[in-house]
Amino acid sequence: MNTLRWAIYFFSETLRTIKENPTTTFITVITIAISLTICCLFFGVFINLNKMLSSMGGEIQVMVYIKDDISSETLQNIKEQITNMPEVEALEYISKEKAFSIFKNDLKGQTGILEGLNTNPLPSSLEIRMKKDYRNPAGISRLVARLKLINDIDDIQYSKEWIDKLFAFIRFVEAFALIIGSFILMATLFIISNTIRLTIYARREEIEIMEFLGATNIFTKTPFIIEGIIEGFLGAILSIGMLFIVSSILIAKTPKIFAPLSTLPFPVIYLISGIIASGIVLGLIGSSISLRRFLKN
Amino acid sequence: MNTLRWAIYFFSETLRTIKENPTTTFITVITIAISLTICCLFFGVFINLNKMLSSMGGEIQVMVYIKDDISSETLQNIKEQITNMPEVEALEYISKEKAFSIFKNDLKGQTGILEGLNTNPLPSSLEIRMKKDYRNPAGISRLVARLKLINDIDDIQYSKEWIDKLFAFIRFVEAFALIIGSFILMATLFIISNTIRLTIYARREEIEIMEFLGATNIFTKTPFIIEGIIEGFLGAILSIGMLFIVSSILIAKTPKIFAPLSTLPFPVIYLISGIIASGIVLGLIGSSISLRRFLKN
Amino acid sequence: MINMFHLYKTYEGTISALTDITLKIDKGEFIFITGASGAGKSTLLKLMFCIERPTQGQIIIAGKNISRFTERDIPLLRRKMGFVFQDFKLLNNKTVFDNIALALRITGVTNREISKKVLKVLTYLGLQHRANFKPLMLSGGEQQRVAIARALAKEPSILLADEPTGNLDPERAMDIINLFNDINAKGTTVIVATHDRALIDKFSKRTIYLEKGKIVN
Amino acid sequence: MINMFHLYKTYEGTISALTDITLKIDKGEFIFITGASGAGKSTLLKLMFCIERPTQGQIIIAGKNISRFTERDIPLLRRKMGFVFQDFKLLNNKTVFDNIALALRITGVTNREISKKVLKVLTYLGLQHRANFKPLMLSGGEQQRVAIARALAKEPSILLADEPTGNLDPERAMDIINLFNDINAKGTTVIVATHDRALIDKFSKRTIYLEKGKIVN
Ligand SMILES: Nc1ncnc2c1ncn2[C@@H]1O[C@H](COP(=O)(O)OP(=O)(O)OP(=O)(O)O)[C@@H](O)[C@H]1O
Ligand SMILES: Nc1ncnc2c1ncn2[C@@H]1O[C@H](COP(=O)(O)OP(=O)(O)OP(=O)(O)O)[C@@H](O)[C@H]1O
Ligand SMILES: [Mg+2]
Ligand SMILES: [Mg+2]
Repeated sequence: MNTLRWAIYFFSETLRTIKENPTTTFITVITIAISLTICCLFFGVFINLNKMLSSMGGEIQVMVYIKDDISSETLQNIKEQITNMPEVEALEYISKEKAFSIFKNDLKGQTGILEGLNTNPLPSSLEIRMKKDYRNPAGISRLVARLKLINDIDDIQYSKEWIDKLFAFIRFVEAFALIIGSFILMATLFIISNTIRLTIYARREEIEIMEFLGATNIFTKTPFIIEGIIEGFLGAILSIGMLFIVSSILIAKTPKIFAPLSTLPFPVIYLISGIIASGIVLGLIGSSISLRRFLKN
Repeated sequence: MNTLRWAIYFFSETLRTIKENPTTTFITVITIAISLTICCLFFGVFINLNKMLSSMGGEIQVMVYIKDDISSETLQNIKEQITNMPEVEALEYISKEKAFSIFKNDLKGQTGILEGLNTNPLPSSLEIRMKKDYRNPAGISRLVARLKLINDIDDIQYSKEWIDKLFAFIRFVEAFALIIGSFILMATLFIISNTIRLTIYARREEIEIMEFLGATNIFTKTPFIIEGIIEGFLGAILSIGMLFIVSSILIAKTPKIFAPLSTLPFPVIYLISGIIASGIVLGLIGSSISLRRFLKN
Repeated sequence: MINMFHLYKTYEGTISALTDITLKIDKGEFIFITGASGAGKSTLLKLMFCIERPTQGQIIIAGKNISRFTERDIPLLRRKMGFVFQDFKLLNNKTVFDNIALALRITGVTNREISKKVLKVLTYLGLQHRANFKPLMLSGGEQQRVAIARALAKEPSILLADEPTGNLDPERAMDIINLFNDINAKGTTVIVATHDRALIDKFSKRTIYLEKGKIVN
Repeated sequence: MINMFHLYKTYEGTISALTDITLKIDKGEFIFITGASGAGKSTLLKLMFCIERPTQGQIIIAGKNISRFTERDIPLLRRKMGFVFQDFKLLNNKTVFDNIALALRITGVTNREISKKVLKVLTYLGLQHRANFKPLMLSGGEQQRVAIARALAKEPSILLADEPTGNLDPERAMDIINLFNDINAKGTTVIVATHDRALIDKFSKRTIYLEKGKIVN
């Protein structure tokens, strides 16, 4: 009963101050919305970029060229050995004939070069698709080391240079995002808590008078904290709106091929609840930090 | 004389209020610094990315294959015609022999394929490097149209698909930067002007009293505007410091191959003066906008 | 009720506002404190209300040594006391009604009782018609009466009033002191700092004269 | 000097503060305005200072119809007038000296003259030793005297004082009115709103009685 009375009091008190200070409330809400939006855009783009880059790891191909003069049993044996390796997801056999027709196709117009060629000089091969978790320089090295132990293999080919470059780039993007991302996060926290602090600063007299009337700290604080939470909540809602607008403009402007760069990295419901939770927490922390400066304990 | 007296008064007045309100000054300066830094980081990364992508346009190659049976005069004629085209920067002649040795080199180990080949089936060719301004889909189309009018040309080859993709990506990045960039710019303006507005709001009584003492608007306003300018200036200086720290961390973490992504896109001196100018302008605009709300005209 | 022993208050280390004040105020007493501007009247009241802390000496209120109070003990003390501030200290963004209601709510009065008590005290002070005004819409004397109403509403056991009639006409000033007399008769200890010699003469109560921070007689 | 014709002031459309005030104040006059709390004294002074605008009627000051003043005309009017606010309106982040100096600087006095004038007026009011204090470090009466000092420092041709002695002891109050008398003798028109019957009786000046917004006699 008593708690309910207080809850009603604090809530109506908060709504009253919001109604009385529409400008400062508006400023705080928009500041929270903007900060959250910038954070989300940054991390959204980063996550998508990283995903796209990682998916390029799917193009990693390891080719195993097989000696010409082996029996079909030996071939079967080799296939089994490779399939059982932990790094291997799938295996495709490319026969001498298939290899030759692919080669012819690649040369296209300039078939003149094949005139007078009467034997097929190309070896048969096995094309290995790796499991996702191993698609990185270390995983490839281990796979290649294993493959080298197999007899009757002529050569192993994979684009080492390209893989090293791709992973260096992924690592670079991650470091980049970590540095700029932590800067943006800190900036967001700072700007939100200080906006709230300035609005409380403008009402410091009110806090002093409440103290003179015998109010405990908790009594004085609570409406400000509820206000911070409400502002955080409203800011989050607004931020979701902003993100929706910005991302629909982005999606509209994105050519199909780059679509993965501007889609939502998470299910919408997680995103929305995540943003609302962050808004509320930011409003709560922002107002609590600020109040400490104006209350004696 | 009179002007000097006023200048001294306004300046000492401003310094006094800064000294008296260290917290709000500090908050405003840091907010300006953070906002400027985020803007600069964003546009810095965007400009570098765009530069890098555009430089990939340098890999655009247009190959002109020449008929086998032409005189050296005709060849000379063709070369001149092409060199005179506005889109062309440089031209390299690749003879039949050179083409064949390149082809052999490309095949590497699998030279078996060339066994029994006794004539050189490859045509001679001209490799065209385009001028920077024309390295885009439209420029290439025009160049190709021109080339097609030349006699004694066998074929024209260029990687249309790759070029279209690259330029679609560049256009995408530009649109992306435009959308997010204008959002960040607006956000920066909003946050800075509102931080200043809240600090002025906390001192609204002071403005009222000045009016009651017969102060003109300009008299009341000037110290606030000077304060805004000084805060903008200090924020800019701090922002340069932040950018220096963030970018040196970035540069340290950047592998050599991606170095262009984290270098300064402009000469340092332009960058510094640009940031300082923006800081001052933002402080000026921020305080002027805010004051209008608290002064009657 | 209130005992002060050898109380000193020095502001900023050098500005001596009170010097060696020893004073005993009994439960249910009515006391005037007077003296020239700057004599230390407000400082003395502020010390009793824990707004300022004594530089030296002890204050015992209702058996508790408030000189040793921590920040946590202060709210409880203040809820039992009413204070009429010389500069009113009203909340400018709340109506007259809400200003008074807030003081009651802090002391834990229920909503129903709050309206009853607020209206009663506003009627006493002739301010019923101003209940929904905000302080900045009131005249100086009306603001002062709201400040008095707020202090009286919570029926304090000690009332401290700092120059409560400075903005009131003589008739109203007399009414206020009569009101204080009434609640004093019901047991409230009343301490009024005032310049108004007419009031002091009229009500012949115990009067403390301050001069440059010292009690004189 | 000041002419008011059929002046009405209604706040918020319904709260009638002044009704049909017609009043002529000659150059060099000394006038008391009195009346109960809420009678409209402050409103009348505020109208002369353009803090409030009349709902109806005209005010002519020094030949100018200030009821028609735009925001741009007001500063010049105010620089020639001194106003002692009932709630002082001092700048809390400036020292006493700077508060008074600011009022002079606004009227265009040079730095050298400013120090001289400020120190002179502070001495008159017994506040030399408080020159470097900020208002919140002063007693109520000291703040009131700073407000008076600020209004006097610029040697206005009209002085409007709203309850200038409410926080002062009778001796100091008398001193203040004597001071006003002196500057009045030098030509300043003085208009004082006050409750203090002792002062009105002592100085037997022309006195305007307000009752519920109307002039009575
Ligand atoms: N801004 C305002 N809005 C609404 N009503 C107002 C406003 N200012 C004054 N009033 C009302 O107008 C009436 C006259 O106020 P005014 O301040 O002129 O009285 P006063 O004679 O100065 O009284 P006091 O002696 O108490 O200072 C009062 O009833 C007051 O409530
Ligand atoms: N916070 C403060 N810091 C420094 N000095 C102060 C402070 N508060 C009061 N003083 C000084 O202490 C002295 C006593 O002040 P106090 O307010 O107690 O006087 P008072 O008797 O109430 O006077 P008044 O009748 O003018 O209100 C004054 O000289 C004043 O300047
Ligand atoms: Mg006092
Ligand atoms: Mg008044």
